[in-house]
Amino acid sequence: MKRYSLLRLVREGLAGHTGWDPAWRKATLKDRYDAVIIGGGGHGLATAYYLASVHGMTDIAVIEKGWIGGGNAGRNTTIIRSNYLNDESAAIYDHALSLWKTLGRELNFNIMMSHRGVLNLAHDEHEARQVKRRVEANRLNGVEAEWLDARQVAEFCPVINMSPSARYPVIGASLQRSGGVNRHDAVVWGFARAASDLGVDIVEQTEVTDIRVEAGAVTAVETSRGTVRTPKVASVVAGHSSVIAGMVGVRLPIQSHPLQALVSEPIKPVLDCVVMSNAVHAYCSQSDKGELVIGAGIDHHNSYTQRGQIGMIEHQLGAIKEVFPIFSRLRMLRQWGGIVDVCPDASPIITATPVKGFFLNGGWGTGGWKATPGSGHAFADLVANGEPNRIAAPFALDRFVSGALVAEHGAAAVAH
Amino acid sequence: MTLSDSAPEDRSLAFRTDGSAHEPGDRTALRAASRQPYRRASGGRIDRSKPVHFTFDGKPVSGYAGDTVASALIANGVHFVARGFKYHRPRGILTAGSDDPAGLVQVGSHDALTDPNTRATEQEIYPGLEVFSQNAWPSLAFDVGVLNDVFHRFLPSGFYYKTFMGPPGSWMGFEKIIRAAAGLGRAPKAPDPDRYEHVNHHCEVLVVGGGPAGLSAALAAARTGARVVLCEETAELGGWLLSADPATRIDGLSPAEWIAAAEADLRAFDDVHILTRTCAYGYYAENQVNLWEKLSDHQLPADRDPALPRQRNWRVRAREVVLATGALERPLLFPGNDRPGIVTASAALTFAERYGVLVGHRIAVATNNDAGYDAACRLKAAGADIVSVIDQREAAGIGAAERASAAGISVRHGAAIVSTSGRKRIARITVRALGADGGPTGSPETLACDALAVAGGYSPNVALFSQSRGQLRYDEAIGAFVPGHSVQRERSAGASAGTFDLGACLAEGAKAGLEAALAAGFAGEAGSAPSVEDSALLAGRLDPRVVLPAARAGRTFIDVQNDVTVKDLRLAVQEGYSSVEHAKRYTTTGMGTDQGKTVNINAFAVLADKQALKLPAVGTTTFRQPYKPVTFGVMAGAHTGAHFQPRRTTPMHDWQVANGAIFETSGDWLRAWTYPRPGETPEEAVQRETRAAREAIGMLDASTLGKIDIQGADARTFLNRVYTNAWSKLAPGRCRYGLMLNEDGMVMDDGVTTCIADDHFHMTTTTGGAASVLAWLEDYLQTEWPDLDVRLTTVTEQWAVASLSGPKTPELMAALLDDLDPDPESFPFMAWKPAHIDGVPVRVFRISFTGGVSYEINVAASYSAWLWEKIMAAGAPFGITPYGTEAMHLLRAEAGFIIVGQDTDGTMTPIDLRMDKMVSQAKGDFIGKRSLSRPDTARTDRRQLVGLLTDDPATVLVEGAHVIATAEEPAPPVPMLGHVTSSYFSPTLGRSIALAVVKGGGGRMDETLHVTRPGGGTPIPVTVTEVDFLSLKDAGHA
Amino acid sequence: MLDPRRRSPLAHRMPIRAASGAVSLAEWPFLSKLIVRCQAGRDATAVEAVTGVALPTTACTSATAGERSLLWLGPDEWMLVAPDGEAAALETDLRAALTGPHTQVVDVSDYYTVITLTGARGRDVLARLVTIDLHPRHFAKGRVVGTLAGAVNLLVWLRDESDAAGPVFDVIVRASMADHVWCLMAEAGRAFGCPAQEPRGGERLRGALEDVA
Amino acid sequence: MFLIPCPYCGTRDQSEFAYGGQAHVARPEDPASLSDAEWAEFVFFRDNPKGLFAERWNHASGCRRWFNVLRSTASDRIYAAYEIGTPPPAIEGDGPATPSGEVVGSGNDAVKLVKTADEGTRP
Repeated sequence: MKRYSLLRLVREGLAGHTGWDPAWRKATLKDRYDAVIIGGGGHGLATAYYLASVHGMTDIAVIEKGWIGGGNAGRNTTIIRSNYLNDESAAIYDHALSLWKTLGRELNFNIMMSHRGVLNLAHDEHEARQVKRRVEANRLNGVEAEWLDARQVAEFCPVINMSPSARYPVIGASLQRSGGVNRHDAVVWGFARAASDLGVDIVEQTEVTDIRVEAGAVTAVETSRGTVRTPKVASVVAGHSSVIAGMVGVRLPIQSHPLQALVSEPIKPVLDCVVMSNAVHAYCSQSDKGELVIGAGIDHHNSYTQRGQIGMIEHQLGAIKEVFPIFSRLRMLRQWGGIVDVCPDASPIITATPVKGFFLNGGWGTGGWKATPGSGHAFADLVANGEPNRIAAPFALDRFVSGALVAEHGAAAVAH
Repeated sequence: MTLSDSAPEDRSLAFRTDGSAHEPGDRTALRAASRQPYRRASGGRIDRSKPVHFTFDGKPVSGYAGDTVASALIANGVHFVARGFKYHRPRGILTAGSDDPAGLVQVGSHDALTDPNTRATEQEIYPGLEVFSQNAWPSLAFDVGVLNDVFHRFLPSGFYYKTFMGPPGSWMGFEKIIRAAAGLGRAPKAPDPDRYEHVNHHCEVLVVGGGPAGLSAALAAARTGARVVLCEETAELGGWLLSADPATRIDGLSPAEWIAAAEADLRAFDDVHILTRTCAYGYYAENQVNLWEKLSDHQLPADRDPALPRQRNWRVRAREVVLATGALERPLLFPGNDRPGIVTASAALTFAERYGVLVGHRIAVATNNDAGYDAACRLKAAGADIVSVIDQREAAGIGAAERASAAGISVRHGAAIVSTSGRKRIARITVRALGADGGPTGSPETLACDALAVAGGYSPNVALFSQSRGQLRYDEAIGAFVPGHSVQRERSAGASAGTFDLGACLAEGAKAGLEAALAAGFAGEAGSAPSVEDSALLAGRLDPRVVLPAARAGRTFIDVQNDVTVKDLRLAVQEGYSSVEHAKRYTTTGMGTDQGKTVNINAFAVLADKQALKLPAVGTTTFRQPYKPVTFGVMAGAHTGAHFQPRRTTPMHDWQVANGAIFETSGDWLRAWTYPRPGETPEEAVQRETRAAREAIGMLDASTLGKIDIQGADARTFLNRVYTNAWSKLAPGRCRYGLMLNEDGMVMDDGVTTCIADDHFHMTTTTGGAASVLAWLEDYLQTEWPDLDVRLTTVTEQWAVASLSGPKTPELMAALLDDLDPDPESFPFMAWKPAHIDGVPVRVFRISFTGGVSYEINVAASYSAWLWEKIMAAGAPFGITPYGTEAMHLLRAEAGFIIVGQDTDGTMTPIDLRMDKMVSQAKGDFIGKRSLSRPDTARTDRRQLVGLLTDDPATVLVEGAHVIATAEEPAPPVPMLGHVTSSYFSPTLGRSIALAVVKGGGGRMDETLHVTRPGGGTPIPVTVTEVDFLSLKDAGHA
Repeated sequence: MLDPRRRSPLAHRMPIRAASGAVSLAEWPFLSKLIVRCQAGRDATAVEAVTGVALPTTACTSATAGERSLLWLGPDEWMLVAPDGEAAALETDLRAALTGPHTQVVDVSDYYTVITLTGARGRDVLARLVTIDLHPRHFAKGRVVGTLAGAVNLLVWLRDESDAAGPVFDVIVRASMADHVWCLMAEAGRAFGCPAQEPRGGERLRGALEDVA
Repeated sequence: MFLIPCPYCGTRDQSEFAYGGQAHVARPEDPASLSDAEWAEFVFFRDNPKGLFAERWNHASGCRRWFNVLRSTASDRIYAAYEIGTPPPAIEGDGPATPSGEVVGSGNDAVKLVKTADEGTRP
């Protein structure tokens, strides 16, 4: 891999940029691999990268039905934070946050990790109590977080509507200063480039149509480009988790719901942090390009349509206008829908299954992006060793039978 | 400094305007009008009797009513209005409509009333309008950002992915610079005072587009009696007809006459809505099409009707939709194709015919089809000199060259532009002949011009069709996508369907309109096709070569808003970002505020060219809503500010406000939190209110509790199934507390249910749970147990509730009640009785949430404000004190009662709450019971509810603080045993009390644990106790 | 005879009549309202015997006799509206008359109030609130529909319509939501001359910024 | 927002309805007799097909009745609405041709061209 650097940029600039190579190889699908990862999103590519870089498994393929990063990776609002309530969640999300901090350098790809701070607003005493509990839990878990009262919120983010007569007045917020946003495409491409460089085959425009199981173990995947023999299949397909798991007869407690998002036209910097509000169902940040990136609530019904839907968006913009009254005259530039895979306890599933060699990572709901490197790191460990490590273990599928749920409704109630 | 980009004769243009000088005959106005050097002597839809003065970057500009900012500036010789996003190169007006990519300006200077990124081609002018350039500093003419252009070779697409990778957090430093340079206009600084609204509208036929096809469709549909909506994005109906050759005749009428006649016909129908300045921005599921109507953005603020909203969001449900959205002309790709003064040929015609403005006096025309000839001839007829027609084809279509020759226009066949010059406006083009491979041959020839019209072929405007999820088809002949298979009930007509001939557009529109009405169940017959005399030249045979070799080499722009060049796209392919979506995201092509309307096809062509593929193999991107950017305000509609969400208030609200209450929100409700007296802090008030409820009488407004009337013979069976405890033996007249679990075994609500009769119960729920509990109960009743003879009806607000508590309450009750002896002996705890107060029927419940002597009076809500005041008056001798929710929380905590949602968080079972007695083992199954025996749920070391007493009675723990085992905080991660759920200073006990959930808490009685301090510090030692602090006190333990 | 001790949810609002005359709003307070749950086939006669009104069995329709009306709410659910003061007797009589299973009679007179919307532009006002098709071909006299306005469930009843008076809509809404809906309706009527109505507000709220200082 | 045909009130905007998930999942008659896994299946596990799905909706703003709907989750097209307690009508929906529901290799939602025979071939 030819490294990216300022020097190289200058040199290539003088040479007419003829020396840049493809970021990742356009691999041809082989007929066998040590492991096949289904899904070329952030989590899938991270899994491949860590399998190759940490576990030395390089004879692996990432099979993507469309173009890499075209699913939820390319549709999310890139909020990064780790201020989750439960110990189990804090462990995986904070692991991810620590990886995010150095990921750009590690991948030699600027993922534009901007630790600009994430505010979670509290609008009434009930919320404030929950937020304070979470902030304290975070502190004791070594997760950076703090409580801001109303005046501190107003100072930290002056564009928030702090009027005491607002329908949902802001009475405080949690702040995670190390939280922030990054550039989703860069993460996808950076992982792809680094994984490809380590020998991972990234095969796009290829759809898995079936998975072959013999004597209770995975033996091959059938794809639109032919059969691929492999002893290990790792499904990392977010909204389509149930579809892939269904191929090997594994049932999941996952439901796939539509989630809407939008961006505004680009404007000069006006919002310097990420703001999230459960009560009014708003969350918003401003991209480096200047667009306000806004996520809407999740629809309750199941759907795979990825259709831009309007009712949720109208409601959402009402909420945004409530929190940020000065945004009213700005304009929505694009809206889109994604499919989120939601678990009953609002926590993900990282698991081995009764089918030997079939592993699944999914159920991240609306909060998967922030976990990308941590999820890939822990899942790679599971795929390589067959046993979950400390971070992955609490997220196994059997928790729904034992009742050991990791309830994160409070932290994840708002989409992000 | 001159306003004009190029015309030296305009150097003296400088006058003051106050926005009022628009009266005809006004001398200033006349002088100003005379200074529009590019204004045609006559023609256009503008009103020459109404000069309009506005400012651009503070400099006065004159136009006429009917002008847009773009047409008025061009009339004054100004094309250069903006700077590009990345390289800050000068940007002009490319098209005359909403597809214009880069002519973006900031409108208005008021803190609250400024609109960034407004398209100059769409903003109509009015007197006093203030327009500013944006994304340039210190000024449009001298912008330091242009340094980016100087160093452009080091700033290819995606350069930022390849550098700035310093140590953690270092991106933040670079980011600051990049962010400041990015963005376009500025957000307002103050809240928007304007109003917006939504209108839900149903119709049989929605016609999108007021051009010839749309007008024909609307007429045909309207004649059947169907409800029709016709929406047109611009200020008036007519579409391309407003730009057509005035010599055109339709049924003998000029275009303007025909449009007027069609509009008059349409307005004669009752059920036809004509909406101008209205853009169909989103085509959603089930034929919902949203329209964005701008009512006043074109008006002088003083002229705006305050009764009307600024903008409307029409949510149209149409049985059938006719898309007559026209076509968009593509620019050509050649080096230096981004200079101001370069406009599409169709835009040049629109400026000439619709606005009476010439885009230049010496116009060159570059084309790859016959439409360029049409434009050249008509622009010449309109008064411009035509420098030359440069046709990249070897030969024009039949008649095209002849017509040009007859008009005295020189034509260069088989030639293309290889470079341009002109700093703020195009001044020269260099042309070379094309060789067999399309590469330049022969000697360069430089031609002077002050404008360049480019004709790259028409793309049907298929955005809405694509949003409807229709499938596109690539049409080789026109080099663009056309509507293919429909998914929703819509049809395209006219240019948006790839039909460009006027007669055919009219016929296709009429056919589509009639078919739509028939499909919606209306009857009608086709009218006769109009006779059309039209000499316009259509595109003819289009040159399929979009990317000539010269365009690959030089600085040829694909996207002039985001500053993406052909080289950038080729580099993207080289680096493997070859799929359309990757290339688009890597280079940002087509992702500007113009949604890539004029960009996308050319971009696909570049990708195909680089990969030696045919264009359709590259594919197209998704056309996402909205068609063009729509204000947040109009999307939010009227549900904003005070109207955002309902604030539910009880009948006692006005009294509470008058008596100094501070409120807290509880779901949608506002509840009085405490009633501080003058000079009293809220905390002091809570202590006083609590003491009153313990020592005298306190009164709480408990009206917000959910209430459900349950009737039916199987009501007891039903209660047995939904509550954890047993209900079979509850006698009429008695009340019982119940816990509800979800199927996961976790506590989800609680409340008291009263037996009114064997087949009639009155259930209460928490305030927040009222709606969800009823829905949940109905779900089970309707879908699992439909045979149960049980019916549920919410009565939450039928009954207002005054909860009276304290030792003197029986005395007060005796004074109040007409016909009931309240003596606790004869009217025991957990009983209820009907009674009257001053003849008004009430229900009195002997239930308590304080642990003290309590009575709850339920009264029909309309009497409750009166009753509340009556009780206050009657209670005054007893020291009655109204108390709010905080004192209520404190009182119940003293008694060890839980609050669902505060002491529980969806992960607590009744066992965890140590309310085992509430779980009936005898009665059989109930919702959630099975989950209690799951291995993890049955663990005995789960978090359990306990009381905590601090060693120091004055220390009040912080709610949300965590319980740990050690006297010092170890290094993270600190093992947490649980957390404090409720914490108060109890005036009754004279010390602090707290409830907490603690791992294995039930087995830890009298154990010393520690509670963390927020932010750190030495933890606070506490002793684990039972939760009923009043009993502890009585027993001398606290 | 109005009992002065009673107060209706919109007592603080004066009726609105737009200058154009095209829209008027007024609260119709203290109307007796009862929820009646029964089986139409079995119980229609009994209901009619008590109320004098034939039970409407077609979805989203109403029936009126004298000053009483029965509004279809669902396949086994109706709202009986009657003059003030009749609720208690009707509740007793209906409960006595409906003896079969799956029946319920509940007085909800004070739970809901009625906002009467009159004037030629009534449909236009409602179109700004609810998504249902209000065109006379689809929403004729007597129609009653449970629907949603923003976050609020309400009943829209076209009680009467004539060429002279235009449509007379009754919007039946929860008492605690009435002020919100009243103001939204007035806001929707602004284009037709309604004055702005500021929703209740301005209370001191716990924890809001002014209290921090 | 799609439109939902309430069997009682007629077709209304989706915003008037509340969702109830998979239909025809009966609550076990005797939960105590079930294994933990069988009970978990009832509490947490539901079908999640891409394609035809029988599901429950409640007309929350209208008649408050629950009913069943047969809808394709791949297209949101509704094929039937029917009362609780009745079996789903036998309908073959527009089930996706491939597991993901798009043309093989089409690339998620991005490409919606009707593919022609010669697509992708070099000129």
